[in-house]
Amino acid sequence: MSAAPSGITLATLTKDVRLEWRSKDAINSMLFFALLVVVVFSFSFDPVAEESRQIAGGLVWVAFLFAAVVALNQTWARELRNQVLDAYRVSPAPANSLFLAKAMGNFLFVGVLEALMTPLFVVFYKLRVLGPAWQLLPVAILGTWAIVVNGTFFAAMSLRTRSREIMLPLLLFPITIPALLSMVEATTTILVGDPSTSAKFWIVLLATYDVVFTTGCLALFETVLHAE
Amino acid sequence: MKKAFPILGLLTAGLLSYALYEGLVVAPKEQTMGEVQRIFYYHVPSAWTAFLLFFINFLASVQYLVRRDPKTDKIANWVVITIGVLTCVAPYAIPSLVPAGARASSIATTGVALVGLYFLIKKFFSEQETDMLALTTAEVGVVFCTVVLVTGPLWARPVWGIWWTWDVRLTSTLVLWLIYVSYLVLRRFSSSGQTPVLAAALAVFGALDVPLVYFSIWFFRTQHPQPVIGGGGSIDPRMLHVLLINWLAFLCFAFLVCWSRYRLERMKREVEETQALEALLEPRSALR
Amino acid sequence: MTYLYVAYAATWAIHIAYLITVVRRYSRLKQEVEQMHKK
Amino acid sequence: MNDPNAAHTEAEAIIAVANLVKQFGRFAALRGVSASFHASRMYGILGDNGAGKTTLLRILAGLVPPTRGEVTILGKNNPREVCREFGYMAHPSLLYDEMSGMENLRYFACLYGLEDARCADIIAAVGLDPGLQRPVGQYSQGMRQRMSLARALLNDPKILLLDEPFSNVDIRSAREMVKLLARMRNGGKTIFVVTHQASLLDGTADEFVWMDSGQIINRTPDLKFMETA
Repeated sequence: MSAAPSGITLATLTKDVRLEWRSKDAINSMLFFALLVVVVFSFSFDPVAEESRQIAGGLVWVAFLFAAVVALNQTWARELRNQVLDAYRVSPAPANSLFLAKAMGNFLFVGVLEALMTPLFVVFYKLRVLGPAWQLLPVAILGTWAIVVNGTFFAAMSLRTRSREIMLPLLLFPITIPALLSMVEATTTILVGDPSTSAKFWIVLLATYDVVFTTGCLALFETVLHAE
Repeated sequence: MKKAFPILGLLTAGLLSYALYEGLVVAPKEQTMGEVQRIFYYHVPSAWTAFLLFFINFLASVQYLVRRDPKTDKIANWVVITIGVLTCVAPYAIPSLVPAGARASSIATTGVALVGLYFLIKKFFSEQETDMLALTTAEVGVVFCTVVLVTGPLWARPVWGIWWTWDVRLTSTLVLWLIYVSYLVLRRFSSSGQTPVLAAALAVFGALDVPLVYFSIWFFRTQHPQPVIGGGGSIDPRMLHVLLINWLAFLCFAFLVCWSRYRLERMKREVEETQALEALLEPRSALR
Repeated sequence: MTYLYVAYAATWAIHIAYLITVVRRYSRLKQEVEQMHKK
Repeated sequence: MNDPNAAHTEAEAIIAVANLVKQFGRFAALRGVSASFHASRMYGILGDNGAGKTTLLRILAGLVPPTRGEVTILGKNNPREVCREFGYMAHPSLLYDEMSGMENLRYFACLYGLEDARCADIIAAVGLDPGLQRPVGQYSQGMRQRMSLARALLNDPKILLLDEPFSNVDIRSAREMVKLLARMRNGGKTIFVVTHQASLLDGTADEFVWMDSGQIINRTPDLKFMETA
């Protein structure tokens, strides 16, 4: 009888978070990278307040996407260093527990990055939300999960390819286009606050995207993990 | 069997030239757009052929993943049958489900086509061959998709003065093209022996993504209306007739290209197989 | 008007280019098979 | 959990491999290996680099699918189904460098659903101090090998697959590890040791399996074969 899968997921997650907290090198470099992305974006786009509200949605999410990709590339770094993945693969622990733990770990990690980047964006672009601000929360959560769940899956997939770092964005970006479009459009609609349009459709689409791809990942991760 | 290929080749060439003649001369001139509207007879058939090829790729990839284990294979059979039955029954039982343009019968036929195609592939292709079929249809599909993405702007430019419009169909084709190019890139870069499994998983993901791409861009368009390629609504029956001829011609052409690419792939794998066997037999003196 | 012919020509240019790559891969494979038979 | 192999008498082979072939592209790592192995035996697997020792071990552990051939372990033909009974040790330590030995084992114990007390006993059994707080990354190579061995022994597996467990370990600790493995073998475990230091196992291992360029060329009870090779 192996431990309950959720127990394993929790143990793996706490292990990852503890290691992340202990070494902190990855998180610091990532935070600095996120800051750089925001500043570079702010230099290249410096619109008047009204215009910035139109394009801020796109800027914010593209910046988050790039920061997330760099973080996702590190997902399996620790497992590869001493081939610890083999120890996990030999054990009776289910593959999906590992996947969920890694995805949630990434979700927290990217969430922290976003939490840092958002205030900077608000400051640099003098943003004020005109529409229903509370809707931004579901958009952020569903959107980040959409990037992270596929990112973790494709990071595991690109372990088996030659040029690993470039492979992940190549696989991730085309598949994430509908989610990215939904996030950007929802955020822009909320920022602009035009009463005639509502972000509800986009939030529903994001939710469907998350459900479809989370099930897809859980169904196929075992095959990809053991595809040596 | 060997001589069937050149005969089919000639037939297809004849059909293609006939279709070209129909498209350029016989078909009536469109009032508003004039001659340039004839690009329609290459643009739309290429798109339909590309979607069909990607659909076959999806079915072949699902089969490759499913047939590895007899249990999941049986489950998949039943799932496909239920989907087929549903698409036949649902539009008649719940008329509201049928979207505006489509008729209930067309949904039913696609349902039957899905089930038929799935079991056709299952019968004719062994497990390893489905992987080859998936690669072939993906590659030829990308070629047809490139054609669509080239003829699209060439059509939009004279009619609306812009090279690219974020039209629902054109943009979906672009995203589809990106997904399947990343599929081909994964196949080339993957160094592990399990490349087919990874590629099949990505193909399934890509196919799951298609409806989401379509709906997201469709809603995006309703908020920012833009000119629509090929115009919606009904078209002149004579034009439809020419369109179908062209599509038939392109289907035959696609079939031939797929067939030759498939033979190339099979030959490549046979060569690799024999080289592997040779490596198996002669002792490895190199390492002494 | 020329866009029409450019579009048709482009279509066939793409198809023929792809067919050429297929044929080239095919001949390279043929040579490899010959070498193997000779060995 | 009924123990499927309780009925296995000592005579019956618990691992059987039939014309196993593994090819990485054109490189043939295994060229048709057929063998059977019995319970509570220690097998020394010897051979040059590239003889296919590691590949054979990874196939037995279920980490690598064979290109052709059959693997039957404890009555099942898919190693994944009996992975609870495996202990696997490889060249790399398979441990997290930033965590201490105890933390590593506690995490792996959770994967197998074992309590923490087990970890302390195992660490003591391999002759290390359970209370050591230093991260594994700062261990000496010998200590890291012992901790990796502890991880492999954690779930009290029936089958131990050890890939070069003594590499750059000092003689004294290597001998101790051999004694520990001997005790485990007498306790009923089947142990495979891939090594280049065959002399360490002389007199302890029941059988030596000689491999060369992907095939088993000989199986001898002792190291006599070495002189003639």
